[in-house]
Amino acid sequence: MYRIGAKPYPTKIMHDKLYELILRGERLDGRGPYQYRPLEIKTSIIEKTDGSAMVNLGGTKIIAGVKTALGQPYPDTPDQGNIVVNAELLPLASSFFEPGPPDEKAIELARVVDRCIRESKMLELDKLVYIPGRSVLVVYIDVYVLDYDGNYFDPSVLASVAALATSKIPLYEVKDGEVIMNPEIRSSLPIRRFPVSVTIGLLGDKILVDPTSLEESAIDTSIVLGWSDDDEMAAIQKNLQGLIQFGVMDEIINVSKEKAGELRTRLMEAVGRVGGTP
Amino acid sequence: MYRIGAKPYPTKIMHDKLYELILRGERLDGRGPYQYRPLEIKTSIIEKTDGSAMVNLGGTKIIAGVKTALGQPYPDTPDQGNIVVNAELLPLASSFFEPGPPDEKAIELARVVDRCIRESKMLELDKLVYIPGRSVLVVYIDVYVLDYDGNYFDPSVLASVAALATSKIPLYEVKDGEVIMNPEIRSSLPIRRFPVSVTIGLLGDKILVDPTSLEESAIDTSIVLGWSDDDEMAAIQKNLQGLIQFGVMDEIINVSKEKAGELRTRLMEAVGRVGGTP
Amino acid sequence: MYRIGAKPYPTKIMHDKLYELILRGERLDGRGPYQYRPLEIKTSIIEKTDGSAMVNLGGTKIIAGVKTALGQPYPDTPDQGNIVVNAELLPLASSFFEPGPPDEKAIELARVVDRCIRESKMLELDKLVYIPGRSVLVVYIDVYVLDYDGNYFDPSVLASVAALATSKIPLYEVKDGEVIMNPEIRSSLPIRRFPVSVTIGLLGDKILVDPTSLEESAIDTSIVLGWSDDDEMAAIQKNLQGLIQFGVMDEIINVSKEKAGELRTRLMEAVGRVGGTP
Amino acid sequence: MEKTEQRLITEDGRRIDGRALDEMRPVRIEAGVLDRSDGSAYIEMGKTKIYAAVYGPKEAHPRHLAQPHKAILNCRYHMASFSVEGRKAPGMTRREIELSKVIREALESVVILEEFPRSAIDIFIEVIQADAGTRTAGLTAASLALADAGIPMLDLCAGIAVGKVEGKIVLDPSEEEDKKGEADMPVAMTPRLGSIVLLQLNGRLTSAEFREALNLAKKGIEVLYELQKKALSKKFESATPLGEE
Amino acid sequence: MEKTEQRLITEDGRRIDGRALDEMRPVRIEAGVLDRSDGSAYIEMGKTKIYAAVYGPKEAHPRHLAQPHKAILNCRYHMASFSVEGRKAPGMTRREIELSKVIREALESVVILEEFPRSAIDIFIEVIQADAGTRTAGLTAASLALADAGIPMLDLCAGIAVGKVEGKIVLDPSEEEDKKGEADMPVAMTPRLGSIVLLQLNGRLTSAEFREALNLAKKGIEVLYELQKKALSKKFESATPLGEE
Amino acid sequence: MEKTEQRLITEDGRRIDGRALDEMRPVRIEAGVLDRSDGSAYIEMGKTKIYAAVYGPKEAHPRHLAQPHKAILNCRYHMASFSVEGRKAPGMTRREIELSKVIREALESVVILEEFPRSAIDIFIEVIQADAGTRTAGLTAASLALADAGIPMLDLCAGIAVGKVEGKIVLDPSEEEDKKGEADMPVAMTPRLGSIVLLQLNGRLTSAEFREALNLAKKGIEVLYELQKKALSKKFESATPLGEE
Repeated sequence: MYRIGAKPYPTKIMHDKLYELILRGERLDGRGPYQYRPLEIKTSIIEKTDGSAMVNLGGTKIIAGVKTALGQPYPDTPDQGNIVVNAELLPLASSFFEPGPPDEKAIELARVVDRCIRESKMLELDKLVYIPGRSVLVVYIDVYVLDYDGNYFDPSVLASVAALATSKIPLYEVKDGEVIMNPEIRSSLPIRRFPVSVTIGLLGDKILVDPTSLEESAIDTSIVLGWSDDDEMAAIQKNLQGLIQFGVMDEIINVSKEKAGELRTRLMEAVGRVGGTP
Repeated sequence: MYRIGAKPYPTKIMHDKLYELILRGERLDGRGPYQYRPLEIKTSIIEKTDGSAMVNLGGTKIIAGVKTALGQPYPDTPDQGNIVVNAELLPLASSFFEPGPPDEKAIELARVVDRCIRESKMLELDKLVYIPGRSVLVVYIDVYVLDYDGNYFDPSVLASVAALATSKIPLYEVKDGEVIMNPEIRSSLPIRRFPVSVTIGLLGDKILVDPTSLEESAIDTSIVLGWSDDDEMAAIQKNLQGLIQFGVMDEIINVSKEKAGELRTRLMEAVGRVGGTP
Repeated sequence: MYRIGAKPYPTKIMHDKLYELILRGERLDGRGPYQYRPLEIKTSIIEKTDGSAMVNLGGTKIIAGVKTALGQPYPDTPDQGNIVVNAELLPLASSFFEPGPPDEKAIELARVVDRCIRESKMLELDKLVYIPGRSVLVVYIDVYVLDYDGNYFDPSVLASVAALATSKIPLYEVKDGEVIMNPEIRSSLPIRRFPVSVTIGLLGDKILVDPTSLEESAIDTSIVLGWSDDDEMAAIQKNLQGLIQFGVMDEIINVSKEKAGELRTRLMEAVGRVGGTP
Repeated sequence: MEKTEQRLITEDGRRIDGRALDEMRPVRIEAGVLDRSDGSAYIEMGKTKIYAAVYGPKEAHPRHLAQPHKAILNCRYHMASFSVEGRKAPGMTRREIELSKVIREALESVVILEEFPRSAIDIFIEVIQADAGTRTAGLTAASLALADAGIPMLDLCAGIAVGKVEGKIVLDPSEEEDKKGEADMPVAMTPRLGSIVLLQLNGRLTSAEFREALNLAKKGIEVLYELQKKALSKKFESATPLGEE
Repeated sequence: MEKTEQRLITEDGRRIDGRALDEMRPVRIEAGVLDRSDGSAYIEMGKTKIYAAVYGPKEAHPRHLAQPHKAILNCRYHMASFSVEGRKAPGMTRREIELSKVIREALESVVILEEFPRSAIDIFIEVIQADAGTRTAGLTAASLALADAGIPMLDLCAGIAVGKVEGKIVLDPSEEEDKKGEADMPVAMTPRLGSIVLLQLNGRLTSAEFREALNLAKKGIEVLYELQKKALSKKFESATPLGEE
Repeated sequence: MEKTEQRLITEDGRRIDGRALDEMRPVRIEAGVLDRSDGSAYIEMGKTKIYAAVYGPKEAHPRHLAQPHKAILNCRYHMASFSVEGRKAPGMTRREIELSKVIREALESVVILEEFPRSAIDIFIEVIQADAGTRTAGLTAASLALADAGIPMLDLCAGIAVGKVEGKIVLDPSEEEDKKGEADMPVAMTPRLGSIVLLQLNGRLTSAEFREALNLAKKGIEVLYELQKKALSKKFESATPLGEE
């Protein structure tokens, strides 16, 4: 019943126009090549979650919610809690998204968010074990794209991390070999790091960060870089067709590293972790 | 491979024709506005069920079967048995029904039948508990539409209720904390009420009960009312597009109440519950 | 996205051509009517399976793999291990196969392979029980068609039987009511018979064994016969539209019996069971 | 725990339900039982109870499935959830998908598809109670429903299962005989042409037993064929508008 | 284990959350909240929080679904996994499918579909927090989103639930009242025409109670209708390009 | 319970399987191995074994998917149930869906799609044994299958993973190194253009380590590229009808 997601706009003319601008250090919406759109992070917006956040990045709006429940650990990690990330590109958000089970783009988004969180070792999963091999905490992170103007990766990571960082989970205690939940006593999740991702579009050897939907239709390709820390990447995903010139990778790393630092500062403010504040 | 269920006939001419007739108290098939088509209820037709019934209402033929099994109660009703209703609009029944998993119409039918049974408190679900919180009776009701000439709601409710009312379930006994089934000793389900539903079509402010398939294609809208008892409704479902004038609701209630009484009499006869006979 | 599997070639001209040839005892590829294409059976090709085999029959290439795991027996066979057969017609193998869940042809293939193995009583399933009613061996057989030039039944049965016959399963021991696996000690599956199947195409009253894809598009119909032993059938499946003349069945039985013997000889060689060699 | 197995065939060659080895269960066949469809039929063989309905010929949909020189046949064999011991989950099982295929292929063998290019004919078989022999009974009903719909065919076709039970070949096995027996072989034929349109075997038979079983099936099919023809005549004789049957 | 059941309605006729019987929860309604869609709206009723977006009219797809004389309406009512107590599995439940249908039918009653032959209008309702009354609140938001998209309608429509709690008819039941109460009746109307577009009942009501409930719903709907109109005005007054709201 | 962890890299800088840090596993690459497809290839890297087949260019289906100025590429990366430790359930996992996407996007970067407007090219990758590095090996085989099918490309492309294991950057990690190591980074390039077509990272790397890893991958890819070209030559040299190979 719905259109299949081809690229939304004819690209050749727009591509040349964009490239011309970028040579002068400019973009269609007036930003510089390395500049993010206005960012807003609100937390604790859904009372029925353990943690939640809404992120507006320009015209892209993401909501993430965290729920936790007791569950069994995976056989190969009996002494770790589980993370389950699900993402949906809601048809509300764009005429290019269709209703139905998550398609390859939604699955990719969920798996990139998952990798940023998991590989950065953001959560101390070994602290979420109540009975090793039998009973651990399962942390569900559900990400919904509500309005889409390009770059759903970075605000989805921000929303997920902000939701996790502000989550309050119930107390679980082991009594006579059974795990008992006490919903009255709540505490934060054990958090070690604050990963962020930086999405970079490429026009030949030129970089532009945080591409809009219009820019996405015209760029040659793009790449998402997840930074777990000041000088450590945890995830990379080249994610559109197109070539990346080998020699541009250095600049990509340097720019994304710097931008990651800026985003992390904004994130820490939003979750109230500035200067050691809890 | 199959046509999508749009309305089967052009409607404007038929609508005007029907309205003209109804102003004179007439209908295409010679019935009066408040008159049901010929009704036939046969029970105990499928030996492998615990209870079954076939209902013919004019050209609409419904078969319902009841199976029971041990199961776990829902967490929020640890001291009640479960009811599970499934309905299928078989492609045998009409060129407008398609093979495949239940579509929105079949799901609506199942849920309306479920509501009539559940909300009327027809079954004494608290008597179907063997070990509270752990082991209860699950009552499966499967409804199939075999031939469709309009109004599948009312005969589906009749067939389901007749099947339940004539069901013979095995004896379950608790021994050493285990529930043991004795298939030799069989008894009736604990039944408290006999709900029926009445489907009413609307042409402007005019009412016609039990619309045929042809009438359904021409009426403005329709509404199903489930009556649990002489003066108590248990379910309502407005179920086609179209407006119901606020002022007509009184007549809808009055007519459906009277018709419900008639149907219940027929139902009680069919299940052998007339005048206290078991 | 993919073509639906109609017959690949126009058939009438080819049908007449084939029939003319077969009257002279000839076929398009130079074979006689009762002659199989070149057959190659290789075993133990996938190290991560318990047993595996690749079979090339002319231009048809099949791979089968066996995995085993502990599981629960079916309620009606508490004292037998389980067999689970799955088959996929990979889209690599032919432009007439589509990606997606197994369609009716793949399901039929799996069920015919299953019947040959199960009904021939090839495996001594009663020796695969560790705790009756609770813990038995589940034998998974996965069959993939990698390249398809007609007749996927016979090489699929050959590959499955060869994979089973060369499987090495771990030792399971019952200790204190628990089943413990010892992956170091491995032994063969308990095998009683070596079933094979013979596929026969029919052109009127003429027989041609092992039809190619081109022949399949022109023949009147076809039939698969599974032989469990020298004079015992275990499975039959007529499997294309078309009539089989009643009087031809005798010849079908006789030819398939002889061909089954030939195939079994080749199979026994391939699995190293010639003249009592283990 | 010792089992005293009940014998399925008594010493005087009778079966548990009293039938002779070559005797089928009581059969009831009717045509024209569902009003909306273009053709329909109902069959009972013992406790096996099945409806079949035919829609078409009609435009094939979606278009790219249409065949330029003939009609396509669609067939769905389906069992009601309550038709079996226990409760079958809704949705098509692998068994139902396979049986839909073999029944469709059997019917494709007799329907003259070339008469309706670019069309589709839909056949729906609904088993409301399953007590052995459902695929052949379903096919028998479907063939009758096609005739009731006026679809041109080479001939009617009918089917029945034969089994091997305690070493004996028996006609129309009951569910118990099917489960405990050594073999079950569903067969369907077009009696007038004397040709086989469906043939399957589950279980072990020697070639001699196979021949005996096939001949026994043929005899049963001829009986069903007469009942089909009788049902058709009855339908067309009583060709008054269907009323309060 | 003895339960001292908490009463849901106090002796002075107040509800647990302090509301009067005929008082609805705090409501917030906004139009034009999502930029990509052709029309959108947001509603909060207590803790129930819902977005709605409209796309279209656009070409109906696939083609054979297109209607020659009117547009088709598609509607998806969906709940976010985290919107409820516990976690709802992703994917549409049977409840969501039914509610999508009744909401679509309600909206089909007021959208002038004949204006856009061969077209489709898609309506998406996303419940991000569910705390009773989601179908009627979702419909209220969807109707506003349609108006925001400039789709011609007979009128806006709005909905609210009424319940029976401890024998009393109450407006806009909370989740607790819904669960423990005797009846829940969602109603939606087009206030200007005074007609009902959605009506359901779960639970038991006498005919007298039904009449009382329906009148109470009508009063609530009129309040929501005014809020809808206010939201639309506000949207169109501030018709500057959407910026850094 | 104390674990005496086995070291993955010995003191003399060798890996468990004896390889040097910058040494890939034994590789075998063949073109034209499946007769029905328009192009095909087989690759082994250690115990990783993969077939790839290409069908097309052919008419895009259904029609509305066709692009007026170029071909569409479809790609399915799939693992056989028996290809892994344990048994993978049939059907596509989320991982397989993601990898199908990144491999397709990599190949879209080099296939000259504009040559075949309104067409579709299907690429099927079947992993029959998975022992690390399957996405890059699958891409390497798929690229070769495209060339074997005569589909015009900017260049062949090839891929290999690099990993970080006990602090060292290693080429072509084994399954054990992948599981226990600190990072796994699959890379694919078109060697002639010197451009990256696929790049992913799982696990933690500093920017200096990333640079080292990327350069190591480039060296491995150049070796694979030579093997691809050799396989193509061999195929076309032996361009006699495929017989009893």
